[in-house]
Amino acid sequence: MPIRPVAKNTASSVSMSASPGTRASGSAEAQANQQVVEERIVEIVADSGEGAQKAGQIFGTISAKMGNGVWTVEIIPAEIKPPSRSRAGASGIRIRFGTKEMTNMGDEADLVVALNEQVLFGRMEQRAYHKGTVLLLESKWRDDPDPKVRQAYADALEQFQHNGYTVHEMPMEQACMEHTSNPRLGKNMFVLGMLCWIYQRDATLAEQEIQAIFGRKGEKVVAMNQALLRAGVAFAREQLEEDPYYIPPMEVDASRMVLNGNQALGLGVMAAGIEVVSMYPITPATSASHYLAGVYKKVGGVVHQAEDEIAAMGFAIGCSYAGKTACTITSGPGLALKTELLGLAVMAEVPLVIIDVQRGSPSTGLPTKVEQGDLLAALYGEPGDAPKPVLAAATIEDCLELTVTARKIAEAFRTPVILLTDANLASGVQPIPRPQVTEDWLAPPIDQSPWQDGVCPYDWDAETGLSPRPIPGQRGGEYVLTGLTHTRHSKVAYDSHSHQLGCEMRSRKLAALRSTLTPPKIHGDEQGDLLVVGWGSTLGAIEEAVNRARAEGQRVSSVHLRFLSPMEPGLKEIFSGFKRVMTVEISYSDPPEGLTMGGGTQPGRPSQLALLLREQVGGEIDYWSITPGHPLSPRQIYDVLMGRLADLDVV
Amino acid sequence: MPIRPVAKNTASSVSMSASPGTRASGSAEAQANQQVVEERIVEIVADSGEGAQKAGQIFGTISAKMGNGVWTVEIIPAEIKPPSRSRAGASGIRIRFGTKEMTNMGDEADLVVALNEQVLFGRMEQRAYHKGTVLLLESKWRDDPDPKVRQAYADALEQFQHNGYTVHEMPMEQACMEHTSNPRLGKNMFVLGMLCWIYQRDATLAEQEIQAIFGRKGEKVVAMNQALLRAGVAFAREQLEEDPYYIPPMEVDASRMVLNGNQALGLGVMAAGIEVVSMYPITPATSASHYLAGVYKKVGGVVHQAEDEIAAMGFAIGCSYAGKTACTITSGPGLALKTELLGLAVMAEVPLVIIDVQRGSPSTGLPTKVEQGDLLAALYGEPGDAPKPVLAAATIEDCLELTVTARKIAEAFRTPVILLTDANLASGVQPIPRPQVTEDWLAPPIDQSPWQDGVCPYDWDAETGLSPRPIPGQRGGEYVLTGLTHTRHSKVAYDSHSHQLGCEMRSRKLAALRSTLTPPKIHGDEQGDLLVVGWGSTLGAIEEAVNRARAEGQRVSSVHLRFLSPMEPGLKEIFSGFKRVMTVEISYSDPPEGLTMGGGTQPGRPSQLALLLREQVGGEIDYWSITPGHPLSPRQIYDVLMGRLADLDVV
Amino acid sequence: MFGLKKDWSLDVLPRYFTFEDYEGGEARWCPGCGDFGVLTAVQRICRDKQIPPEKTVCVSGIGCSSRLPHYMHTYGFHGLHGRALPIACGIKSRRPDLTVWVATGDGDCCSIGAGHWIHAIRYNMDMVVMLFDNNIYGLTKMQTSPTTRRGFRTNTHPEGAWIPHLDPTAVTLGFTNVSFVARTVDWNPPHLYATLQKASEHRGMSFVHILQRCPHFTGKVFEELQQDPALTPLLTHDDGIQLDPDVAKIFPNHQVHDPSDHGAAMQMVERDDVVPIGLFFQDQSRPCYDEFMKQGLEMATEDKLRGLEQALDHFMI
Amino acid sequence: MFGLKKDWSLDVLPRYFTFEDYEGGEARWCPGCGDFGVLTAVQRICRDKQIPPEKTVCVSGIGCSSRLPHYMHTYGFHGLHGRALPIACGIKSRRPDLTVWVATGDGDCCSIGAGHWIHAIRYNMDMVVMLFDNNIYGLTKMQTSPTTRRGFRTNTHPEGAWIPHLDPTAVTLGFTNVSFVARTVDWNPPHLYATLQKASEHRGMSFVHILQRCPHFTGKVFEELQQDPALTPLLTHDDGIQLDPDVAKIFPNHQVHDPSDHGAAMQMVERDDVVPIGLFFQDQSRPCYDEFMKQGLEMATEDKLRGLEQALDHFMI
Ligand SMILES: Cc1ncc(C[n+]2csc(CCOP(=O)(O)OP(=O)(O)O)c2C)c(N)n1
Ligand SMILES: Cc1ncc(C[n+]2csc(CCOP(=O)(O)OP(=O)(O)O)c2C)c(N)n1
Ligand code: SF4
Ligand code: SF4
Ligand SMILES: [Mg+2]
Ligand SMILES: [Mg+2]
Repeated sequence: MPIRPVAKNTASSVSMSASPGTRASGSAEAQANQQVVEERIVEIVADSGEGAQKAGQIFGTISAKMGNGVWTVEIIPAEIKPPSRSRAGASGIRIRFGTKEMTNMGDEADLVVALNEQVLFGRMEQRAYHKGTVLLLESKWRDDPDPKVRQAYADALEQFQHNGYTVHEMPMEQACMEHTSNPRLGKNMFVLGMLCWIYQRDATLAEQEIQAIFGRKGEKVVAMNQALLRAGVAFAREQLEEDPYYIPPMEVDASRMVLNGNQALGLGVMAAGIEVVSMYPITPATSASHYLAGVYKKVGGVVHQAEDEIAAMGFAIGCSYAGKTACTITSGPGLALKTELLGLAVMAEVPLVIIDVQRGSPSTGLPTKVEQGDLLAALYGEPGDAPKPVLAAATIEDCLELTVTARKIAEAFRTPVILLTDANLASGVQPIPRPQVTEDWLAPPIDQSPWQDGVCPYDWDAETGLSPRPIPGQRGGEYVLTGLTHTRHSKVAYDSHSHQLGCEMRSRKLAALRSTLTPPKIHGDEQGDLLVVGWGSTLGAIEEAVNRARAEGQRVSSVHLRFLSPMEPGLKEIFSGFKRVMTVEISYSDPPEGLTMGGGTQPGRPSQLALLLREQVGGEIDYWSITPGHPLSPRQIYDVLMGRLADLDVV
Repeated sequence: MPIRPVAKNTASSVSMSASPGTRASGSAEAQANQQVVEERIVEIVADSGEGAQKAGQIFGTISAKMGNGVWTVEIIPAEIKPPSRSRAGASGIRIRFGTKEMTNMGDEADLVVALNEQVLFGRMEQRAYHKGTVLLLESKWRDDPDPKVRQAYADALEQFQHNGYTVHEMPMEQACMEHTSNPRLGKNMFVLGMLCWIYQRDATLAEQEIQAIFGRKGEKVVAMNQALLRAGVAFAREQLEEDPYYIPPMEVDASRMVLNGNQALGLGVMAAGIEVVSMYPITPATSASHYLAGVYKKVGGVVHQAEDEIAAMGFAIGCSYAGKTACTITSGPGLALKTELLGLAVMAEVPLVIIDVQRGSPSTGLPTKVEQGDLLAALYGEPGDAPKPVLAAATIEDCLELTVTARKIAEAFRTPVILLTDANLASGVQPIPRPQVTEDWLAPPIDQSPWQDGVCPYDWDAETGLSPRPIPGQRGGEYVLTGLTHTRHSKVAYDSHSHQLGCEMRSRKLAALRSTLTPPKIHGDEQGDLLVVGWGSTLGAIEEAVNRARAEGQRVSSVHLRFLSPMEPGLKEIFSGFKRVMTVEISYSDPPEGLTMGGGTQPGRPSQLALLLREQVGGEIDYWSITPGHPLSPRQIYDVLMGRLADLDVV
Repeated sequence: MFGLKKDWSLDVLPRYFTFEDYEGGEARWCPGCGDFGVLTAVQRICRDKQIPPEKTVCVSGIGCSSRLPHYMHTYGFHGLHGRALPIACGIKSRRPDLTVWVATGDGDCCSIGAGHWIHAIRYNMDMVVMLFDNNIYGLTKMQTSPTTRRGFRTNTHPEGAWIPHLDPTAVTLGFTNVSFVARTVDWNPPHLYATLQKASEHRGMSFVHILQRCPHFTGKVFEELQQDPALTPLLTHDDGIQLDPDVAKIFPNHQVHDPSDHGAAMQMVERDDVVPIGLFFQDQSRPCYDEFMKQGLEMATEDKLRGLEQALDHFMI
Repeated sequence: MFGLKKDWSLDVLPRYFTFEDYEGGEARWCPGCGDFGVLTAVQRICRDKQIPPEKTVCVSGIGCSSRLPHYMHTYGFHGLHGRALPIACGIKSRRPDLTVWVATGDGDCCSIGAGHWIHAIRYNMDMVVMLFDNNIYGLTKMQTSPTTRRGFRTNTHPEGAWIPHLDPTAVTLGFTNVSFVARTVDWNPPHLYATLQKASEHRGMSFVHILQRCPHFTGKVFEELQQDPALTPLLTHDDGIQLDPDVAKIFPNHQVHDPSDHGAAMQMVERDDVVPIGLFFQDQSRPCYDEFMKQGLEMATEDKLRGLEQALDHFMI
C-alpha cells in the first residue's frame, strides 16, 4: 500500500493543525482512516550534517515510548565531512518498528525519505530496498542551476523507477523555507513531522524530545524546530493521499529504556562497580567512553584517556592489580596492540575486562562498519598458551549485563575477560527492560585486612586452578607479580614442573568456569534437519530467519553462543539432534566447497566459529559467512537456510 | 662400561705426552685398547662463567671434523650472573656424537663432567641422567673451608649414589693449578683435554681451535690454554682405568659446516639477498642479529636496531614497500607487539619475512627455554581475517633454507611470511651440508622500469589472488598503500563488494601457494597403527622414537610439517592409512581425556597443531604435548608411542 | 662570451611536471580545513623543485591529516596510527633516491607515536615531517590530544582537558640530535610554503610544526592568532625562512633569531605570551642515520656472492 | 611546659620496621653491579621513612635493573619491557595511599618505553622513577641502548654504536609538565641516598637518572667519572640535595644551581665537559594527574547506586 502524494511538485502552503498534546492523527486509537500494520521499516538518508540520524533517533524513541518494538541502525559515512551528494557519504538511519520486539534491522525498507538522490546508491548496493519501496525524494535537485546535478538527478530517477521503487518527488526544502532560512539545518525535523503523520506518532512526544535535545540552545531554536515538525505533519497530511498507518503497541510489563549498545556498555561498566575505564579513542568503541566521560562521575568513576592502547592496557592492569578491577574498551587495531600485555594479565592472573567493539577488518579495514572478525584473535592472539574467558554480546541488553558478568568472572577467576560486541550493537538503538541494580552488582570495597598467614599468593586449588589474591595494602600478603614463569609463591622459576603446573592451573580455570555454565537454549525444536549456530549481534536476524523457515514447516533450529571460551556445555548432544550443523557469521571464509584453482579445488578456510566448533565439538561443521560491512538481514539468512535444506533434499 | 679412575683423590703430577699433531690416543685408527661404540652423550656442567659451553663447542666441532655426527644443546642459565654453586644457575652443554647423523639431544647422558655438584640438580630434574651415568665430579668441595659447602657436597654425593650414578671424584682444579693461577678461567680446557682422551679426539684439532678462538688475546693465553688441554689429556690417561672409546666416522660426501640455528638464520638472510634486518633485541632471537651485525657487511647488508618491536616491524615494512624485502627477527613477546603491523602487511600485501624464535611462554615466560607455543598466534593473532604463510624449521639446515624460501614466497605471493624456529634450534649446533649458493638465491635488483600502462596496483588474478607490485621509483606506478579496505586501484573503499573481494583475493593466495606444495614424506610405512605428526625442532627426536618402535616391530610412522599455513596437501589421505593419528608437541595442552573437576570431566584444550589438524583435516586427532622448557628426548616420545599403541591393543 | 656556459646547450628538462601532475583524488576534508592549504603547499614545492612524482613518497599514520597521501599523485603509504615515522625511515633506509614527506597529526605523532617521534629525531634521516596540529583528534571526532589546551572541552573530557598541553616545537627542540625545527600556520600560505620549502632543502629530518585549523571541532582555538598577527611574531634571520617583504609586513612583530643558536631557540619557544613562527633551529652538521643505513647499497652481486662464500666458509669444518 | 605537646602521650609507632623488613630474596646481580647500591638505598629510605611494606609497591619493566622488585619485601610488579610507567600510574590511580617506586633501565625507559616516558612525565603522578642507566642492554647481553655512547662497541654494533646518545636528564627536562629531575651515581651511596630521599619527598613524579655501573658489559664507561670526582660537579643549593659536608668534600667542584630555574637547568645539562650531579629542577606547583584520577574515590555506595539510577533513568521512556 504505497503512500502517494496528493499532487506532485506542489508546494502547498501548509498551516499547522495537529495541536501540541495530541497524536499527529489527533487520536489515540486506530481509526477508520488508518491502515493497521504489524511493523514497518523506514529510512532517512541524507548528506552528513543534515541531521538524518537525529530525526531517526527521535522517531525511534517516541515509537518505543508508544509501546512499539524498535530497532534502529545508523548509516555512518566513513569520513568526517564527505562532500555533499556523494554516494559513499550517505549519512542516515534505519528504524524498524512494530508491534513485537524488534531484534534486528530487518530486510528491505518500506519507506525512505531521501534528501538527495545520490545518497541512495550505497544503500541500494546493500540491497536495502526492493520493488515497491516508497521513496520520498527531495525534488529541488530537478531544478538545480548546475546541469550536471540535474542530469544526475534525472538518471537516478530513471534507475529508481527501473528498480521498481515508488518514487514521490517532494519539495521538502521549499516547504521548510517558510520557517527557516537555513533548511539544511532544520529539514530533519520537518522530515520527522512527515513521518509522525504517516505513522501516526504522538506529536507531543516529538515536541518533548525536541525540547530535551535543543533546550540548551535556547527557546528560539526549540520553537523553530517544533514549528518545522508541525509543518512536516501538515505537509504530509496534505500532500499524501494514502491513509496513515496504525501500529498497535505491545503489552510491556517492565519499564523500559531506549539506548544503543555502547551506552549499554557504559551503563554496564557503572553497574558493575568498575571505577576506571582506561582507553584510547578508536571507532566504533569510542562513543562508549564519550558516554561514560559525561556521566561516570555520578558513580565516582573516571575515564583515563591514555597515550596509546598499550598504555591504556598497562594502566588498567596496574589499577586492577591494586584492587580496582578496571576495564579497557577498544576495537580490533587496539586489541592487536594490547596483545602482549593481555598475555601478561593471563600469565599473572590479573582480573580485567577488555571490551572489543569489533569493526570491519583486517587492519584499519572498515572502521565504521560491522564485522565479527576478532573471535580467533581474542582466543589465540597471544604467543603461547593464554587461556581466558571470551564472551560475546548478542543484544543491547547483553552489552549491559555481560559487562557486569565479565567483571564478576574476572574477579572470581582472577583473569582478564574479553567481551566482544560489534559496530552493529554499538550504534543500534533498541528498547530494553530497565535492570534492577542492587548493591551486589557493584564490586565490593577492596579487602585491606591482613593476609592470612601461610597462604601463598597463588594458592592454586588443584582442581579448579582458583586462588585468592592479595591486594597491595594487605599486611603479610606482599608478593611480586611477574610475567615470568613462577611458583605458587610468585617466585621466578625455571624448572619444568613449575612451568607445566602454572600452565595447567591457568587452563583449569577455564574448565572450572565451564562447569558453572549451562547448555545454550535451543531456538526451535531439539531435533531437526538443520541447526544454525551463531554468536554476537546476528542473534535477532538468525532467529527471525529460522522463524520464517519454521513457519513454512522447515525443521530448522538455532543456538546462539554467548560464551566462546570456554564454550557452553552440551553442544555435542545438541548437534547430534540435527542432520546438519552450520554457523552463520559476518566474517570472511572461503566457500565450504573450497576454492577452484587451476582446474582443481583447494580446501576452503572456514569461518571463525566453525573452526572453533570443529576443534571443540568435532564432526562436520558447515558454515556460511560473508563480510558485507553491514548486518545480515533475516532474508539473506533465510535464503541460505533454504539453500542448505535443499541440499539436504528436505525442501 | 663406566670409566673408572685409577686411584681416587690422587693428584698425580701429570706430564704432557700426546704431542701436538697427533690424536690424543696417538693413533688414527681404532686400536686394540679402544672400545668401539656407535654414539655417546656427554655433558659438561658448571657455574656460569666457567667456560663449559666453550669447551663443549670445541669438542663438538672437532668431533664433526673427525667425521662424526654431532648435536649439541646449550644449558643456559636464565640470569646473567647467577651465584656460583646454584641449582638454577647451571651453565653447560650437552654433546651427542656418533657414527650416524645426530638429529636431536638424545636421552640420558653417558658421561658428565661437573665442576660442582649443585649444578647437577637442575639436570637431574630434567631427567638428563640415569643409572650408570658416569659423573666426573670436581672433588675440591669435599674439603671446602665452609662447612655448609662440605655438607651440601656430601648430601649430593649420597643422592647421586642413590640415583645409581657412577661418581668419580677428581681433583681437577688442583691439577690445573700447575698451569694457571686462576683455574676458574682455564679449567674448561683441562676438561676438554680429559674428554679428548676419553673419546680419542684429535688433539691437534683441539689445539687449532684454541688458537682460532684465543688468538686475538695473544700467544700467552693460547699457550696457557693449550697447556691445560694437554694436561687434561694426560690427567685422564693416568687417572682413568678404563680403555678410551673409538667412535667410527661417517662417510660424508658433501662438505660440511658446523653451526647453530641462529647462525643458520643469519646465513639464510644473507643467502636470500635480504639487505636489511630490522630488529629489537630479545632472547633467544638476538644472537642471530649479533651474528649478522658482525658479518652482514660482507654482503652489503645492515642490521637496524629499532627503538622497539613495533618500530622494527614498521621499518621493515617501509623498507619492503620500497622494494627491498626486509626481515625482522624476534621471539614471542616481540611477535605480540608486531601484531597490528602484521595485519597491515597482510592487508596491503607487503612482502616481508618475520622470524619468530620461539621460547617458553606465555608472556615473558621462560626466555631462554624451548617451546613451540606460538603456532596459533602466528596463524590467528591479528584481529580480522589475516591469512599469511607460516613455515616452521625442523632442523638447522631448515633455518638457512626456509629463510631463503620465505623471502621467495613473500615476493612471489606479495605477503608477509612467518618462519617459526625455537630456542632448541637457536643454540643447538650441528654439522650440515654446505649449501651451494647461486646468484638466483639473492633477491634480484629492484625493478625501476616504467610501470605497465593500465595495470592497477592490485591487479589481482581472479584465481590465485596474485598481482604484480609497483615499486616506488617506477614511473606510472604511483599508488597509495593503505590498511583500509581498498579497490584494485588501492583507492579507499567502503562498499561490500570491495571488502569481500579483497578478503577473497588475500585468502586465495594461500590456496595458490598450497597448490604448489607436495604432500609431506612419510617416515616409515604408509599404513600402520599409529601416525605421529610433528612440526618444528622435534623432528629428530620423533623420528628416532619412531625408528626405535619400528625396530621392535611396531607399525608406527611419522610425518613432519614444514608448512603450517597453508598446510601441505595430502594429509587426509596419509591419515587414512592409520588407526590413530596423534601430534607430539612442546606446548601446553590439557590431557586428551579431559580434566577431572568436581567428580565430572571437562573436555581438554588440545595442543596447537592438533587444533589445526582437527579444523583442516578433520577426524579424530589425538595429541600429546608437554612444556618442560627443554627438548623432548626420543625415549620420552617412544614411551608415549608405546602407551598409545597399548591403548590400541597392538602391543 | 656573454656569460654563457661553455657547454651552452640548454638544460631542457626531459619531463616537466605541472601542479596537476601531483594532484591525486579529490581531497575530502571539511570545508575550511587547514589540511587543504598544506596539501597545496606540498604540491607546489614538488612542482617547483620538479621532483618526479614516482620518486616522491608521502607517508602518514591515521587521522584526518594522514589522508594527505591519498590526495597526492605520487607514491604513498597510509600507514597505521602512530607508525608513520618508522615506516618512513624504513622506506628511506635503502632508497636515498626517494624524496619522503611525512604527514602526521598531533595525536598520531605526539600521543601514540611519541616513542617513534623521539627516536626518529635521533635518527635524523633525510625527510620532511609535517605535524598537523589541530589541538584535537579529528578523525575520531573530538577527543583530547596531547596539544589540547587545558580546560578545552572534548568528548573524552567534557569538563575540559586536564593535563597541561604539550608544545611539539618545544619538546622536539629538546630531543637528541635534532637538526631542524620550524613552526608555521596553515592560514598564511606564503609562510607555510616558505617553511616547507626550507625544510625540503635541509639535509636530515626537518620537523615542521603546523598550526592547523579544524573548523569542525576546534574552530576557535587559533582564531585569536589568526585575527591578530602580532601574536605570531615572525622569526627572521639570514639563515631563517625568507618571506616576501609584502607578506612579512602582515606580521607587526619581527624577532631576529639565529637558527644556529639552540639555547636561544629554547628560550624563544618558552614564551607564553606569543607563538613565534619561523625557523627555530637548524644544524646541518648533525649525523644522519641515512649514512649508516646505506652501507653496502652499491655492492655488486659478485661481491655479495663472494662475501657470502666467505661467511659460509667460516663455518666449514 | 618544657615544650611538651598538650597531648603528651608519646607517639609510639605501633610497628617499627627494620632494614631487614624490606629485604626480599637474595639479589642476583653480577658482583660489583651498581644495582645493589640502589636497592640498598631504597630499602634504607623505606626504613627511615617507616613506610609499611604492605603500602609500598615497586614496579618495573624488564631488564637487569627491573629485577629490583623481587629483592624487596614489599608488593611488587615486575611488568613487561617498557611498560613500567603505565602500570605504575594505573596502580597509583585509585590508590593514593600506596607509595610507588619505579625501577626502569635505559632501554626499558628510553627505547621501548619512550612514548610512556614522555607522557608519564606529563601526568606527573606522585612516585619516584629510578632510571638505571648503565649505557647498555644488560639482561639481553650487550646491545646498544639509547644512552650508549657513539663508537662504543656492542653486540648489535660491533663497529661501535652509531647514533648520538641520548642524555635522559636533558631530555626529561624538555618534557611538558616535568616537576623533578635529578641525577646521581651509584658509586656514591650518600649522594644516591640523599637524592632518592629528596625524590621521595617530592609531590609528583620525581625522575632520578642514576649512572649505574655494569661491570659485566660496560665496566669502563664510568671509570673516569669514578676516578675523578671533579668530572661530576655537585649541584648545590638550599633547595637542592643536602649532603653531609664530609661527603660533599669528595667533590672538588661545587656548582650552585637553583632547582627552580628551568632555563639554568637546561644550560647546566648541556655542558659536555662534565656531568653535574644533583637536583636539576623541581617545581612542586605543577598539576598532578593524581588529583584528576582520584575523583569519586571516597564516594559512598548509596551515592553510587543513586547515581546509577539517575543514569538509567536518563534512558527511560
Ligand atoms: C591503533 C589505533 N588506535 C586508534 C585508532 C583511531 N584513531 C584514528 S585517527 C586517531 C586520532 C587522530 O588524531 P590526530 O592524529 O590528531 O589527527 P587528526 O585527525 O586530528 O588530523 C585515532 C585515535 C586507530 N586507527 N588505530
Ligand atoms: C617486548 C620485549 N622485547 C624485548 C625484550 C628483551 N629484553 C629484555 S630486557 C631488555 C633490555 C634491557 O636493557 P635495560 O632496559 O637497559 O635494562 P638493564 O638490563 O640494562 O638493566 C630487552 C631488550 C623483552 N623482554 N620484551
Ligand atoms: S575534522 Fe577537522 S581536521 Fe578533520 S577534516 Fe574536518 S576540519 Fe579538517
Ligand atoms: S649485566 Fe650489568 S647490569 Fe646486569 S646484573 Fe650484571 S653488572 Fe648488573
Ligand atoms: Mg589532530
Ligand atoms: Mg641498561
